[in-house]
Amino acid sequence: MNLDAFVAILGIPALAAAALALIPGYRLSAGLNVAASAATLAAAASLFLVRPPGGLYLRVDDLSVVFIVLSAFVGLTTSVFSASYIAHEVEIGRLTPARLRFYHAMYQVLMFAMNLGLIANNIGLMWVAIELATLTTVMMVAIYRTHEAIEAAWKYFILGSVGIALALFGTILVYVAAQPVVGEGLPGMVWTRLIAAAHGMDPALLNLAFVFLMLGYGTKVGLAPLHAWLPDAHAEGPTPISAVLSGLLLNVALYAVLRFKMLLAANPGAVAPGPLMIAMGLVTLIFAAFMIYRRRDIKRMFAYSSIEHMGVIAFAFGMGGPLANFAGLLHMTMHSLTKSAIFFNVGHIAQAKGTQTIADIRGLTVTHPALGWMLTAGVMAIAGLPPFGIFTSEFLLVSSTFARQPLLAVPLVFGLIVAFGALLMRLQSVAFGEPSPGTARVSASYLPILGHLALVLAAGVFFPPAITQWFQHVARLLG
Amino acid sequence: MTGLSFDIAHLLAGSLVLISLLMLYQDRLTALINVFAAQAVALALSVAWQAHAQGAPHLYVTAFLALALKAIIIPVALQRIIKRLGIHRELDQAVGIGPAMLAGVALVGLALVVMLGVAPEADRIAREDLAFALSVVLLGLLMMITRRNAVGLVVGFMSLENGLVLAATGARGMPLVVEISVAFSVLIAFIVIGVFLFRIRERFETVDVAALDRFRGERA
Amino acid sequence: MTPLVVLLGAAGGLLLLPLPTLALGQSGLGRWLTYGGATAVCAAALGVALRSLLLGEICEASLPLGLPWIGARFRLDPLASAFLVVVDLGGAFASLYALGYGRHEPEPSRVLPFYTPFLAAMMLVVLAADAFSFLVAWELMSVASWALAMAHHREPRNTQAGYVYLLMANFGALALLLCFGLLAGPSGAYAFDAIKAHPPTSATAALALGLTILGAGSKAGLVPLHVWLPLAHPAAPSHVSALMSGVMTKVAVYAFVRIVFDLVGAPAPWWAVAVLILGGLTAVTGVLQALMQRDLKRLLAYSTVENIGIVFVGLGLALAFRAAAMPLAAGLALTAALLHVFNHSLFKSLLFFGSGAVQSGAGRRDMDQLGGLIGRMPQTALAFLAGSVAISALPPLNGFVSEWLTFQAILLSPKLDPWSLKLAVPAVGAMLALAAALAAACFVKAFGLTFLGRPRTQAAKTAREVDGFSRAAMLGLVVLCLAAGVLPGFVIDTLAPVTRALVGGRMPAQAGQSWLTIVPIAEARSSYNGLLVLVFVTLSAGLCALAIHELASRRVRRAPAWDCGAPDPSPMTQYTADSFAQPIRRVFGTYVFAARERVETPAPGDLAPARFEAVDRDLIWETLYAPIAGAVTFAAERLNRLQFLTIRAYLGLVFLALVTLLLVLALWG
Amino acid sequence: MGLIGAVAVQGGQMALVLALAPALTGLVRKVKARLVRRQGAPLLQPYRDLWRLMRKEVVLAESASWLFRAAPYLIFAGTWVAAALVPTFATGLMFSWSADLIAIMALLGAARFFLALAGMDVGASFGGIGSSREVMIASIAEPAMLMIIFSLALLAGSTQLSTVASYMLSSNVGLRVTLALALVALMMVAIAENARIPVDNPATHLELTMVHEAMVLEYSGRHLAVIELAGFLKLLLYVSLIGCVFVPWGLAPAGAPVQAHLIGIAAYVGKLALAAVLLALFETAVAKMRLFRVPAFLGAAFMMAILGALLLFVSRGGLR
Repeated sequence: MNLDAFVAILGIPALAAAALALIPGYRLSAGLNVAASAATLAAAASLFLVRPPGGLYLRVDDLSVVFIVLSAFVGLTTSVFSASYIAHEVEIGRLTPARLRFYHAMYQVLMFAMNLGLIANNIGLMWVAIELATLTTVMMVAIYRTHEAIEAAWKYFILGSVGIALALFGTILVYVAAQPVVGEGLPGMVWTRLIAAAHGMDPALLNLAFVFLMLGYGTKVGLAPLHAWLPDAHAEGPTPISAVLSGLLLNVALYAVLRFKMLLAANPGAVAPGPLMIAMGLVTLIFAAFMIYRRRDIKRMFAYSSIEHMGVIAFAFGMGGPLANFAGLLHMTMHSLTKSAIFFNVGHIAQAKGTQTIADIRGLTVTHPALGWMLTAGVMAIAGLPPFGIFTSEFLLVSSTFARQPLLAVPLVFGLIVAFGALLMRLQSVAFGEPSPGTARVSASYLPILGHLALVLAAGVFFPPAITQWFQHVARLLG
Repeated sequence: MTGLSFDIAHLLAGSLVLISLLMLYQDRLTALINVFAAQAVALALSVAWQAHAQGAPHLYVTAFLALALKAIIIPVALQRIIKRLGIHRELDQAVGIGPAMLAGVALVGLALVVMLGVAPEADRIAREDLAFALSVVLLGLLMMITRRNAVGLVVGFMSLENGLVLAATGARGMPLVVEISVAFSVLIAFIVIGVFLFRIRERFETVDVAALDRFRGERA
Repeated sequence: MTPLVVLLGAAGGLLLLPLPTLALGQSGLGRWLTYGGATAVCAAALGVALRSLLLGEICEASLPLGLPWIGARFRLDPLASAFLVVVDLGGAFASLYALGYGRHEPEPSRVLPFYTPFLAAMMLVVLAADAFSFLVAWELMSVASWALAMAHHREPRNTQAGYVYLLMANFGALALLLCFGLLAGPSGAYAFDAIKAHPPTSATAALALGLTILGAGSKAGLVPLHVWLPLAHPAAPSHVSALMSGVMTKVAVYAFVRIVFDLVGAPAPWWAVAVLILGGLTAVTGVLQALMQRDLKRLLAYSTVENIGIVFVGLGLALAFRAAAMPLAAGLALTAALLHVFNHSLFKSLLFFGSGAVQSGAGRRDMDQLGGLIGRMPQTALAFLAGSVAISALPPLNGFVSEWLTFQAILLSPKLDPWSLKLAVPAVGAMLALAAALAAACFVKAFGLTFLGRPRTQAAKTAREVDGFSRAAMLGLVVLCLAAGVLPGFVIDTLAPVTRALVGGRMPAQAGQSWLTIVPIAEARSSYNGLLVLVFVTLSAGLCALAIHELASRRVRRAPAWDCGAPDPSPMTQYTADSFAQPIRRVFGTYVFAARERVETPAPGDLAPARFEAVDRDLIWETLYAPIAGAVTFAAERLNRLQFLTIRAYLGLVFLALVTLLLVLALWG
Repeated sequence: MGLIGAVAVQGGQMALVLALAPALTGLVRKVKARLVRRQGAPLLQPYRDLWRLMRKEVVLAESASWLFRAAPYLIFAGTWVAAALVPTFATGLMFSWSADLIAIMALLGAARFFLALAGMDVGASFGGIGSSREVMIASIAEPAMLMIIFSLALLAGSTQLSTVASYMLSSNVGLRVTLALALVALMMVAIAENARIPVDNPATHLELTMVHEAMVLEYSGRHLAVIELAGFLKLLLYVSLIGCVFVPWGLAPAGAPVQAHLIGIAAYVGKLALAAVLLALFETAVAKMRLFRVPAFLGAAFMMAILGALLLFVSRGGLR
């Protein structure tokens, strides 16, 4: 295989991982980490210009490019943030050098796995990649070796494995359904062939397969009632990982679900996957919205907010149609950017205040104005207030839903309001009021946070026509 | 595929389901592990037979993996854990045997019903195998939630995975089966290691999974 | 360069003004820049808006912002210009006032950056011509004002207020969002002209009306959606309170008018009934609540609720007449409503300025700690007195004119057909009359307790008059109030194009009337001349005083108050806010507040102090909001258990989900 | 007659009301005294009182502000202008269009507003009592009055008093339930507004009962005189209001010859005398009621007025 974007996208992280596993000093390794991520982003961006020809294993299309570039970008900003974050962790001795090497290596492995999952043209390969991503994150969640961390990792691990198993069963079923049409062997798993021949497959098998795939990959997406691992994993792992989890891994899993949704949609006999996604989306949204109220740990709270938004996105794609799909894509992008920005912010806050307990963080805008106001902006954005991008997507989603299916819009709006109330309540107690002790300055890197927020703001005010057409095109693809 | 070979494959697959039900029936860890080893053997046989019947030599690797890893290494390892922890006599049913068995039978029924929905012109053996595999998967999942401690959890998960391998091998000419089974073996190895490496005993004085849930983040 | 471009430029400038302000940091320069700049920009925008209102010109513009395939559309038509006048007038005076008042701000960095965006957002709401930009501006308005209400965030009361406020605002915005979604249809035609192009079916229109009442009403403060208002308005700095009460509520009224009169299309008679009854209830509830208050700014906020009720009564009448195809009457009713919008924005800003002056001058807002300020702060007192007379709808000031017109519109309503209206209108008229009378009582209390009598605290005794800017702003508004009351004809004629555009009718031209009288329909029917009334009253008062001083005596002797021969030196024996309101609480309280009074008089000879206890409850809060909050808490509490399950239980959930789906599938196939 | 006539009528009216107001009160007092077998003060006593008060020096409380001194004149002016716009003996008042019935009531409201403020100005406890009770009474009396006005306006198709009066003179009135309700309600309101028994007793200084007197407690000298005069005028105003709406006979229409106006004046004086006697009779017949019975009393008036208006809204006949 000649050297093309694929090789770059997969090779750079792999090599970087190998190298990082050996480099001791954290300055150097952090730098290399950033460099590698930057190179990956460059390679990913090149996909806009030149598309390497797809093979039996790898391929990109308009849909996956969106995801790839997004994950490469967030991967880069996260690596920048992680540099300063890890520095602090090393200072206070939470991370030993050995674990640091491990951490950086794993970070690149994760990037590798996610890119692989996104550009895989082969459902088996995609499955392997996502399993790899899961294992990596499990180990990174457990990196602090505290009771809570191990418990969270264990929970994540068990539930994740079951999810993976279900997904595999679904994959096998898809193959079984495809095999009579496409033929035995490798072709029976190649995405492009599957989608081409979908109409001829056995609908009953496809339905069965989608049930397993929805549940299997849905566990990764964090849809209720499969979400249980997500909050703890976010809360107990290092913050950069929380950011990557919320910002990227959930998207990758969602991407898989979307793929198979397209497959079912292409088959006339199969049941429409929309209602299932709508139902799970609504359940997830409302459940997560209520769960936010009682949270005491700030990272866990935002993890639940991620679950809530995943519910919204699943709902959007379940609704289908140009407007709703557009809204779904936009919402996904905006959520990745915003939520990772929030986690960056929260990481610094936790370091400054020395705690993650919401009750002990008060009056941030007084003690740490920059962090406090950025957090306020981030929460406003994530809560769907203009002029941030999420407002745009929620505007499109709610209005179009109400025009098409008024009864579905009611629970949607209900969930949104409940979640808003919860987030606002917490935000006010964290950012305003009499400040709590703990005024330590942190060597925070505001650049990633500001960058993300700026992008989200820009998307809310001015959405470039080029990207608009791109999204509209993809929305049409999704049907 | 001739009738005979089909019947053999059918028999072997069916035996897996049977053994799964037997596992539900066990209430001692040691016995549970032995039965699981038996299932692994049955799986190996069935996979080997598929390799022979489909003329797919690479499946022998899978069969060997199953035999070596799941029929021998892991059971032995688990037995040693249990000895070390001195919980070999421990009763670990969270749900009574009777209800568990009933549920198991119901699940098998469900699996068959679901599979009957599939159009018959699909490869018959694949269809039957899938029915059995689905049953094994569901039973394994059931076992995971009816067993109280980590070992039971591991065993349940492994039998679930047996079902997956059965399905994968049953699907004619399915690519990557070896890779996938390897990947899964890695996964299982991780779980077993996890039981060691997290040194659950030192931390929690037991392998009772509930102990792992004690902290659950916000309780403390 | 159309006026619209100028206005958009002004709004943009206001949006960007915080950047240099932040650059200047804590120095006083930032204050000068923000408030001075805002005054200038608002004054300029006011001129432009007024001009295009007088010329009745219409222009549109579109920017490549917002939704890409629609763009941000803006439109300047008479309605928009009329409300822009209100917004910019209020903005200009508030900024002028703040030039002085802002000096007392402890943390200017929490006020300045949000002040001008708040103004800009209100302008943009009025200008927006597509659903998306409308809602963006609308929410921006909410967020900015929330940030301003949180300026003094260290007081828990204020954060509480901010929470309720933003939550209600978001609720309202979502209601409007649903409404627009309904009007735009599945294809997403969000531009206003596209919406107008295909009017909705009657059912859709009714739903849209309901959603608009929820959305715009929650912002305007319609009962029972008003609960945030008396919390949030006092929390903000006074010049912001003035904007929120005097202007932002009017922007909400604009939203209602724009959607219901302009976008939705032909109304049904029962709409009018709903709006009328809501308006009447709002007016009475608001003023009764206001009467019970001790905090000057809370009192003013509740009185805002009352006036919004009056405005909505006018709008309801306009709807009724429009449904009955009586364009002239509809024109009269709508003019009355819009005129009251304008008037209220004047005197409510004036009164909030006054309360702010009192707060900075005497350091208190609680009327029980004030008193006698008329001696210490004469000009503020005069301004506040004028505002009180105006808001109590007493001639010859402007409040009376708009309420008089509303009554005239009510008198036209027997010609309306449906029985529901025949019964509703006189009932609402009675409510309106009641509200007007109670408002007078309320402001006797407000002015009397604050400025008259003897000072109740040292702080009130040593109060000092406020700075020049504040006084200039207040006196300017007094002049406007007087002008609008004495020469209302001009304002009415200016509003004519608006009413003609919306309901197809207008009041007869007032410019031609002799002696600047205003004549709603015909002179034989009714007419009013504020100018003559003013002249007569001043003349006869002056004559009387002159005559007595010349013919009889002009001697004066100062002596201690007689007080029935038993004067008490302690100022605490004066009437307090509660004791003044007590008779009215006795009369209305039992029904409205479920008020209870307990009196303990010790037996004769017993030296124990006598106790009096009066409890009144906010029934709306208790019956509507408390249960909702309780339900949410309950649900959160219950669901929260799912956070604490064991891994096995979670696996069980997965398992259940799987089995359920398989069963569905099995039953399906 | 034209303009001069109009000016003459307007001027004459203003002078007349000012001149007759004290006499009306004097007459009421006289008749009341006679009814209880007392001699009673002479008819012109009120004029003497006013003149004496005017020449006395003003004793001003130290805590009194400029508002306290300005209020009496404002109150007087408001009441006088209002009274000047109610047709007494002729409908063709020059400035009748400058304020309709609603505006007249609003003028009285303004007068009351300042009276209540003046009561609170000195900062003595009695003033507070008076003001708070006064506004409570007003808060029911004013809406009642407005509903009465609604009824009349709907009947006559106008809120312009002259138009109403001429409509009442015209033949197509007929007997209406609404009118009866309006008349009774108007009388009750008039009693309350003028602080007469049973609502208030102008003759006492017993703090438990007094309302109006409590507000003017601190006034003395010319200020008190002006306020008293305003009170007389107010009573006269209500009497002439009832007169011109419900017994409009004898009113000289606009542009009528001089003798018609003379007849009108005679009729007017007659009406006043009759009203005084009736009021005196009523006041001696009934007893002062407890303060917190007053809302019920006025509430009844309010309800009657609303009922009257409702009847008109519901029945369309005869409405313009």
